[in-house]
Amino acid sequence: MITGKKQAELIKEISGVNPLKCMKCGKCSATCPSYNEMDIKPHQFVSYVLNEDIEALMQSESLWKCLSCFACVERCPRDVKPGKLIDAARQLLIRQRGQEYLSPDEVPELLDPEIPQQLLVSAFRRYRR
Amino acid sequence: MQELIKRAKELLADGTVVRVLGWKAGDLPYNPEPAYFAKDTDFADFVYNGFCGANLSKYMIEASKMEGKTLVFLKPCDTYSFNQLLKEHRVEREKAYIIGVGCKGKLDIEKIKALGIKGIQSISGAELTDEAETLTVQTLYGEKTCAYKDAMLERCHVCKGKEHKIYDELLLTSRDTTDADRFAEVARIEGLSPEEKFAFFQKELGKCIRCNACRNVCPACSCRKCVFDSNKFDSSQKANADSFEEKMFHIIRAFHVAGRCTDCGECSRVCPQGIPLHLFNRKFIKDIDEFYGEYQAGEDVDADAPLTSFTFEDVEPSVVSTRS
Amino acid sequence: MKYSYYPGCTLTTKAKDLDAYGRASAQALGFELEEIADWQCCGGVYPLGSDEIATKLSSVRALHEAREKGQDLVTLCSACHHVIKRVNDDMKNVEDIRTRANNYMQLEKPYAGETNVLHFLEVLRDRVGFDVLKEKVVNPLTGKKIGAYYGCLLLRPGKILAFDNPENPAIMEDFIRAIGGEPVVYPYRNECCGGYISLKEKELSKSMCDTIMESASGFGAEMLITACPLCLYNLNKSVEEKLPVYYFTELLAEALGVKEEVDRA
Amino acid sequence: MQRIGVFVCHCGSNIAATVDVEKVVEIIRQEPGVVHAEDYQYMCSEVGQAKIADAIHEKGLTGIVVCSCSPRMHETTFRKAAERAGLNPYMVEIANIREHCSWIHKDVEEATKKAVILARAAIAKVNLNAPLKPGESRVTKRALIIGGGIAGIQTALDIADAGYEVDIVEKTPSIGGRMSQLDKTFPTLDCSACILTPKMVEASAHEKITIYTYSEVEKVTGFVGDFTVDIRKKARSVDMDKCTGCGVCQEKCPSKKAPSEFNRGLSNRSAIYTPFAQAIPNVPVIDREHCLKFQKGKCGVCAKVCQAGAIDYEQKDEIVTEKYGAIVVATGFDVIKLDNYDEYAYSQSKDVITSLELERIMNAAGPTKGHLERLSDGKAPREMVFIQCVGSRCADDRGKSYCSKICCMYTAKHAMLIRDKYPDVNVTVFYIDVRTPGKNFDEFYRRAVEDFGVNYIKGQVGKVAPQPNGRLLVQASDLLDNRQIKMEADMVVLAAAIEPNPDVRKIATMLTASIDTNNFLTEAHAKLRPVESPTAGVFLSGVCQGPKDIPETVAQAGAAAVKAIGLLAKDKLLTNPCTAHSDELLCNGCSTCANVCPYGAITYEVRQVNDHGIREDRRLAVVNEALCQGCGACTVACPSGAMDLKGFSNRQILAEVDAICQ
Amino acid sequence: MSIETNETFRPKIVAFCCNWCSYAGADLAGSSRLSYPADVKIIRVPCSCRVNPMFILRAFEKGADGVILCGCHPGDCHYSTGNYYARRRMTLLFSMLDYIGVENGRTRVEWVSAAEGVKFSATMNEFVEKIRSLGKNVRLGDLRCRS
Repeated sequence: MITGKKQAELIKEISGVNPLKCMKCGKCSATCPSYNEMDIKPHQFVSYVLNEDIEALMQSESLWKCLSCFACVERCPRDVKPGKLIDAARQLLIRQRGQEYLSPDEVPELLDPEIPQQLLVSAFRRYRR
Repeated sequence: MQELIKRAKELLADGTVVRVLGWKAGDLPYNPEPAYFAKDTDFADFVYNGFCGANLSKYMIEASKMEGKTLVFLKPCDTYSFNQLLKEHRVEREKAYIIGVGCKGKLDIEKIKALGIKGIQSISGAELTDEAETLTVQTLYGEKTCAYKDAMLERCHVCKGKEHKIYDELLLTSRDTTDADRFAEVARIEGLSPEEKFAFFQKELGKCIRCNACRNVCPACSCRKCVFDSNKFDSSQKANADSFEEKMFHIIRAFHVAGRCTDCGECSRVCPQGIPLHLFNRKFIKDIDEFYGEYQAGEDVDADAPLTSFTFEDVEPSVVSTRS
Repeated sequence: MKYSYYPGCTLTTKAKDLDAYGRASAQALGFELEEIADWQCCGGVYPLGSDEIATKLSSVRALHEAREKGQDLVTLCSACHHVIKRVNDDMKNVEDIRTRANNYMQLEKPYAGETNVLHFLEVLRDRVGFDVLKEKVVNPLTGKKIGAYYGCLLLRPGKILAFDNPENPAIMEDFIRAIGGEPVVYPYRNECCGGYISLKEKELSKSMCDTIMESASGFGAEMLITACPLCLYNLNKSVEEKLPVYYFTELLAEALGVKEEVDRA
Repeated sequence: MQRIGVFVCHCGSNIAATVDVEKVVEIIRQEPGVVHAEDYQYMCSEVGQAKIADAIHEKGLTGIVVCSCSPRMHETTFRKAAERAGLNPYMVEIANIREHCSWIHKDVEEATKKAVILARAAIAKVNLNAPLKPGESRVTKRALIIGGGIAGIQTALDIADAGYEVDIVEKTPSIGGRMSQLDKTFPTLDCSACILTPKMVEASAHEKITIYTYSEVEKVTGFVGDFTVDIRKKARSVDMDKCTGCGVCQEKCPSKKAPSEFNRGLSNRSAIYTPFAQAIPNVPVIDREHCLKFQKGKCGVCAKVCQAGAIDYEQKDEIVTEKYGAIVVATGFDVIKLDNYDEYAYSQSKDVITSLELERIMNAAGPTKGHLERLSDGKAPREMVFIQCVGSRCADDRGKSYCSKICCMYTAKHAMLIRDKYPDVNVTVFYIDVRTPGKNFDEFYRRAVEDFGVNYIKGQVGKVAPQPNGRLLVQASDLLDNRQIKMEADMVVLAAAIEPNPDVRKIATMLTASIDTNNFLTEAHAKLRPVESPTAGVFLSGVCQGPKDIPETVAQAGAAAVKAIGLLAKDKLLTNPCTAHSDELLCNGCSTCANVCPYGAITYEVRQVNDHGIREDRRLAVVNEALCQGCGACTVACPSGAMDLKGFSNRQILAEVDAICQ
Repeated sequence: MSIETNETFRPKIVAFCCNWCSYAGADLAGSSRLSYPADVKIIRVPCSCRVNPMFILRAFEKGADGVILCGCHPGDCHYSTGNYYARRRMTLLFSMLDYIGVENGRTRVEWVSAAEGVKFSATMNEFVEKIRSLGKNVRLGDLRCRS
């Protein structure tokens, strides 16, 4: 059993983010285009990691709503890069349990004739190991 | 040579100068030495040929203290040293009448000997009026020849150029003798492993007999009193100072002339043990060029010296361990 | 002038236009795009995890090949550009990634970020020059009000991509001016279109694209240009205020008078 | 050989708990030259000092080593004790066995060994010490204030009231500074001009104060008590003595397109101008860049209309050289450029403004005559948004790492004033934290919320997007309600970070005063000497030292004045005797040392020397001991080792090296 | 235990600290009780520019195993420019030592402000560790390289 503490360490390591730098200004959440889709909001990610409450984080829908648009990374005044934290949590989940967000069986029904390869490739990178 | 004598005599005669600083023949055909000439008759043994490697700039420190002007013959590389001394207020420009003499590369007798030419009686082909392509050597064992180039001092292969940096008039023409990379040997050593480097310098410096020839000939080592001869750095026991001096002499000397050394190569030329002392000075020059931009001591009297200037963005000393 | 060229997966299939117009325009402008041999897909998104190596290798291979040829590496697709530029930055500045990637690759001379990665637009701006481009335009798009859509990948993170001011970019506007059009600046040109999320959350990306479209048309744009096949796809799915969306290379080819040639071929 | 006494301090248990002090005494007693060694509980106490004095008298000590705390703590104490007992104070050396030994080591044996070595090094050094005598330098009883804002004015008034001459050098055409640009001041809402103008008038009328406006400090030489300063009086093109300040020239000037600095570029001014109506001096300046006469060669209207004949197109910059005993830096601040914050659309929309710009808009003498209106279309706003911490508290290189300190309060002030004057305007403030430490400050902020209905939302704004309808879409987060907000506003006001005036770098270099990474001037001690620069004779007033509001600035200005007065009240100063000196027999006269001296303390003279019987004229380095600060750069540059430093001589340092490496 | 201590190599390390920043930084390390090995002995100099390369060579000749020079950060020198000269001098000296085959880890320059007690202590710990890993200084004792 991996403890929350260990998981938090892993997330910090994978993301290269120091959550202690956060001053809780909320600019990430202000700037996030997926904000309304997220159950845990971008600015809260830092607290979850600091509180070592990684289980909740990994159950979060937010992992799959982040667009990696880097708006929060670009605008963060404290150089915390919440987007990287989210991605690290997502990776931790995929790596540890093979819990993919997308299964190959689902793909055909999602397709339409115009879908660019890039979309499939990106989605696979994000949603699966 | 005759032009030099003629011009020197004219300048003495019209009172422009009161003495001439040049070279006179030595006891062997290849060891002329610096000398003063004041009367017409003195010029009988005046020479200027391929063996006149000696840099006369440093003698101008003493000459600057004498009455009247001194005529001094300076080769292109010597003028860098003169300029450097001028920058350091060690010589007086008004006390010198500088004739920039041409140079076709100076010769290294050790190299001739190393070519297997022994028992030397006389050497021809080393005059500046000669083509300076071939040397003809009369020896006890008959006539031998060698290419002029093969007998040249190391420093002439990496000559700074045939331009005189300071002069009142020019006589004779020079030849460009550069055919090697000045920093090649330094770069080679830099590429060695620490053990190899240490072994190399151990072998070379192990030969040192502390004769001080390098220090005495060096135009940058012009201190009235060398730090090694003063008690300013002693800790009151002379014995300790001696051992410190013994052990650190060449590094400290190189550091003391860093940024001031013109790379005239006299230290290596005069070393009786054949230690390539210029490799220390050139290492500093190479580093200075790389770290702080190209700098040639003695080129420009008004330029800021690298160790008495700085930029805010200078590299940190840790560069030594991080550079590849 | 020759550049190494990395087309990427989509430009050889769904976004052939973007590629073909780009190559034809390059020729007209006097530079050549030399497709690198055996390129592999960049993966579409940059792997953020600092411990991921395998997903970065395809980029390193492309970068390495360009270095061996002594050429800059040009990309057209925003996503490839983003991924390759960031991997290059890692190889240059992140010792851990550099060491591990090189250990894996076993190259003769380790790769350490020597290659210059340029987006086609950067070539136009910094190498060709927009003033030179302007002179070579034969069919200026006079009077066309064009909104540039940058999206996220070209601009962010601003420090690494060093492409343009990430919050107030100008390169595409300058491009539009150079081909004779009239740029329309609107605030949502650097907000996200939804990216890969459109695979599963179609409504979300639609609403984002609607905002972008509304903003652009509200400021008077008659069409949008983009450099990214995915942006194009998503924007075309927008329902409200639908404006036509083009690859910037298509308009470039048109302005340079080489579009028909391509279309015929 | 010296007769050395060694005194080992227990410092209560601070030292004695880790260093076996008795053992140290026992070992050190055996060292050559040591004729006395003892330990005591507190060497710095009366009793401890008396022990030193007694030993000096009884044992005829010529050198003292105190093994105790850092010399930065008590070196002066022990030197004074030695001096009272008749020994030259510079015959005392400290071995730092507390900060550098007992406090950082745990093992008693190890710490004791190290203490012995440190004591030996100090003994080795003191063996080579020589008595030193501080020199004296005179004090010029005149102060220079750089910067004519409220800080500079207040310092000048306080020094002048104490009876000393003061010169103020101000870069712009008028004194007054940032405060003159403000409309009202917190927390009392007085009109800024109403409280500042009387001070400006008082300064200009004060018989001890000379004001150089439109002038800059060009060069500073010298040292505490005796600075020589070149002041460049830029050409005003108007004769100060003749001008009556009637203002006709400004009215008639045909070139009216120059951006007004005073109004932050929000309005234009004429080429000949006084920055604002209450300017002091009330003498205009011709801005040559915008003047038709200077640019095109024709016009000359101002000269024609000036009845006093004060216009002088030929006027040149003038350099005034003055001597000063003290210099006070009061260069103030500016707001940062917002180039790095394009997500807030500052450069894209005229309706996104900084708080200082709003200050001008609200001011009756401002670009809109005090009416709150949008600069894009002149319409009255209905919805106003304030964004806090723009460029403050940043960890990246886009902004500043520090809190600008004044923004919370001025934003509360703005919000309150707007709600008061325009009750139908909604005001929303997006904040990260509201920081109001100050007398009546939090009450002030609460009034904005409770009495004036200002809507405070905790959460930063992510983007300001101009809309096709001309309004501004503000996208922010409300952290307490956990929601994202998108609201339309008519004006957005950015609380941009403040930064030290960029000129301060140049001035600090001239003064050899240090500045921190944010360009704030460093104080001599962060807590105990907050208004002094580490450079003797240089004092700090106002925001040049760190963010401050007006009451703090005025308080600090007074404190800086007191420190300056304390200096000016002295007739003589003692100088540091640890200065460089050159051995004339070793000196080559090569000028290398002079090239590295930051104080210009080394000059050369030709002098006759007697070198072991040889008399000759030599060029020799001469150190001006009053200028030399004792850094030692010259000693290493000197190729012959002629240059040495008293108190830290080559032989002394080598002796320490030897003792440590023994 | 005592046998082990005897066998452990205890290097001699000289630290030159400028009076204004680094010496104060060392004081702060002390008052903050941030420990570092007793192998380090500090010599106070007015400024990093007071340190003559000869002092460093002398320390090595006398048996030091490592020498570190600490000064104010560039831009913060009390004498405004001293550390800039020191930086050039030390760069060239260290490069020369490296050139003749001396381990370059034995010399170091670090800028430590009066506020950086933590950095001072960390630097000293690191430096001592480095010197311990390099072992006893052999090559620098005699730069004639006559070993």
